[in-house]
Formats: sequence, structure tokens, C-alpha cells
Amino acid sequence: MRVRVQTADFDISAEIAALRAGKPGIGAVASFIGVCRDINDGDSVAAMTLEHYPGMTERSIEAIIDQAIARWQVTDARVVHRVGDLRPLDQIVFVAVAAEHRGAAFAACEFIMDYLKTQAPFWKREQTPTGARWVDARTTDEAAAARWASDAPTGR
Amino acid sequence: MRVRVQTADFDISAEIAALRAGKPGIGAVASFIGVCRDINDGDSVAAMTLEHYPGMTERSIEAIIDQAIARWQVTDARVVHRVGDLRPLDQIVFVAVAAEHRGAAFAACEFIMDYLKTQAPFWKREQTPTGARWVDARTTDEAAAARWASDAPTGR
Amino acid sequence: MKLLYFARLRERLGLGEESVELPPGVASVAQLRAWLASRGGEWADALQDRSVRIAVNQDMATADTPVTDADEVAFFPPVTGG
Amino acid sequence: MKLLYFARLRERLGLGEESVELPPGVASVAQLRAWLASRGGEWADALQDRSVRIAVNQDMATADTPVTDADEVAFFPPVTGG
Repeated sequence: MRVRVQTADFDISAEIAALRAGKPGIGAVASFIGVCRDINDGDSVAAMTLEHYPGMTERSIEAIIDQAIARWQVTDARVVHRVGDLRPLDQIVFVAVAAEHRGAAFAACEFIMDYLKTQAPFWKREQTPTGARWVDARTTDEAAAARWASDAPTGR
Repeated sequence: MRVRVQTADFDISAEIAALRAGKPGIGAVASFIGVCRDINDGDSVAAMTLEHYPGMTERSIEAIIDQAIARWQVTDARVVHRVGDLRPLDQIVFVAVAAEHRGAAFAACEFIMDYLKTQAPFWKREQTPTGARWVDARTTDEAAAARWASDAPTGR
Repeated sequence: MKLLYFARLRERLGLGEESVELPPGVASVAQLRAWLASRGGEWADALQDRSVRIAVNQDMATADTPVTDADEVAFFPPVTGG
Repeated sequence: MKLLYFARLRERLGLGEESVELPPGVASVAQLRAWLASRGGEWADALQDRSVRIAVNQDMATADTPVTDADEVAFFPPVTGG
């Protein structure tokens, strides 16, 4: 299964081993882990809750992976995203991309993460000293996703 | 220890846990694993041996990490590189970069890997059906490292 | 039609899910949104917020996307996962 | 002076490490390289190969880098790790 949304934590080594299993043509695995920080927008964060849209979330991430595979020479990819209650230092999201060569693996991994940030239906609610608040979408995330739409050569 | 050269295998989860330990300001960890493939330049590869220059290898990787930390907003980084006899599917190299935000983590991780490929004294010798051969340096690796020297804006 | 509300919007409306029957003349996302806003109060404010995203049958939709009683339509704020 | 040879170069020369005393007039990387090449045979061929890299005390060196008997100098092909 390429995409999982779950409350449970995940093990990075096990996920990458599953992605690579039986594929000796893979030479490169780029991966990313997003982690719950203890601070956001200048306020301390004691905990957060992640909500999602069951069904659409998985579909939208599958579509993002399909786009990455169409665009780069990628063998396979895997995404795990947690929902529910999380605390600082907890792992939130995992993206891994396997490829023959590293350029494609790095590019596709960053692409998937940037698109996931702006397209996959998840919402974060943070607990701060002044109460709970929904996290606002960031214009920097929109900009990060938008740069992949450019026709500029990537050199990869 | 930020840099290790060893014959033993490594565990990705344990390495990333050590990199993150006690640092709740980290929001992003980008990592890379280079893997021994069963084919290279069109020939099947049964095994390879990695040689290095003890002392200089570790120093050069430390210098690469220092450059990455000077260039991006990076919390910490870690590199493990294996030497000795390896077979297809074996892990060869691990690079992980932790940062507050993902753009810096991705960029620094790819930078370290590209520079390691062209500057750290390691040499690969492959076993193929026609005998053993030393792997030739790739011009694509030189090009990958060279693009970081450009003054072009990276958007990160 | 099945309607879903998520995150800040769900809290604001005090409702996560409901079933409705579309009245005559409501056949697009824009018309559905206007009809729900006509409930007044929080509904008017929340649904007229320009940042609201709408998905029809789990695909992102635009104002022109057609809707029928057989569809699942979701309203939510910009996403903030990852 | 401690001299080290790695990988293809080590195999070609049949030698991984040696200690030498520099003769008068050998005070730079270029002079050291020419002196070793003057041993003839494989030494001439291997050390005149333009792709050979040279490190002095574990830092990459150029033709002009000075050398003394206290230094560690390494000769090796372009690197292929990772």
C-alpha cells in the first residue's frame, strides 16, 4: 500500500525496507520526515490534533504520487501521515521515494511533500498557552508547490 | 559524532532518532540512502568493495557538512558511509539533515550527497561477469555538484 | 446529497455532516453554496468566506462543477497537513 | 615523507604506502610527482595520468602546494563513493 493515514506512529527503517524489498535496481532512496515542533509562529505548542477527510485524503496523495512517477524516473514511493493527537517530537508525516539514481529520488520526494502540504486534506489544530487554534495555511507552502509548475529546466 | 565510516550496516531509524534527540525545534528531517545496485553501466554486478582514505575521508565529509550548515538554516546533520565488501541491496551511504523547515533540510541533504560523491575519498571496485573493475567517476556527478556553485536563486 | 464540513468550518457551523435534498434550481457548486448561505447567521458568514474550498465526490471543484442529490460535497478551509 | 596510494593507482603500482626522503630540489607537489615518475615503468605512466588527484596532509593539493619530509602525501584516482 503506497499511502496510509493512521493514528499510530511509524518506523522509518521498516517503511524504507518495505519500499525497497526485492528491487535490486534501486540505487537511491530519498525520504522526508515531518515532525511536531514545540513552537509555531512564535508561540509554544503543547500538543496538536490532526483532522483529515477519510477517502479523499488517500486519493489525493495517490494522485500526487502518480504525478511524481509520471514526471521523474522513479521506481516507487510511499507516504504515511498520522492523524489524531500529537505532541512535540512526534513524527507526523513520512515520504520516501526510491529510484535508480539520486536526482530523481530527491526531486520527486520534495515535490510530493510540497504538493501534499497544499493539496491533501489535513488540518492542524494547535494547543498554545492562549488556547487552541487552527493553523493557517502558509503562503510559503503555496510558493513551494508553485515552483514545480514552472517550465524551467530542473537539471534532473 | 556527525560522520562515521564503517564496515557494519546502519539502522536508519536509530540514526535519525539520534540526530533529533532532545531537539524539539526540529520540524523536518530530509534523508538519503544510497544502495548497492545489481547493475551498473549495463553490466550485472555481483558484489563491490569500497576503499577509503582513513582520516581524510572523515575530514572531508565534516567539511562538507560545515559548508551546508553555513549555507542553510540547518540544525544538524549526520553521515554514515560503509566500506569493505558489499552486495546488491546493501545500504552504502546515509545522509540526514535536520532543520526547522523542510526547504533547508532538502537542499542541504542533496548538497551534502552531491559533494560527498565528488569530494570524499572513496573508491568502488565492482565484480562483474567479465571480472573486477574500478568504477569510473561520472561526469553527471561533477555536474550535480557544480550546480550548487551557481549564484542562481534557489528559492529556499 | 451528503454534505461534509471539516476543521474550522465544522466547528463554526457546529456540524460535521448532514443529508439534504436539493431544491429545484440548485445544480452547481455555486448554487449549492448560495443556497446553504441563505440559511443565514453563521452559515452566511462561513460559506461566503472566499478561502473556503469545495470538493465534489472527493475531487476539488469549482463554482461551475455540477451537483446532484447523488453526490458527496465537502466544504473545508485551506489544508495545513504535513 | 609518508606516501600513500589508493584504489586503481595502488593496484597499478603494487604499493599502498611507502616512506621516502625527499632529495634536494623537491619542494612542491609538481616536483614530487616528477621525481616519482622518474622511477620509470608503471610509475611514469601512472603518475603522469592527468586524472590523478593529490592530497597533502589530507587536504586536496595543487601543483604549487609545498611539501616537506614531515608531510603525508596521497595519490589517488577521482573518487567514486556514495
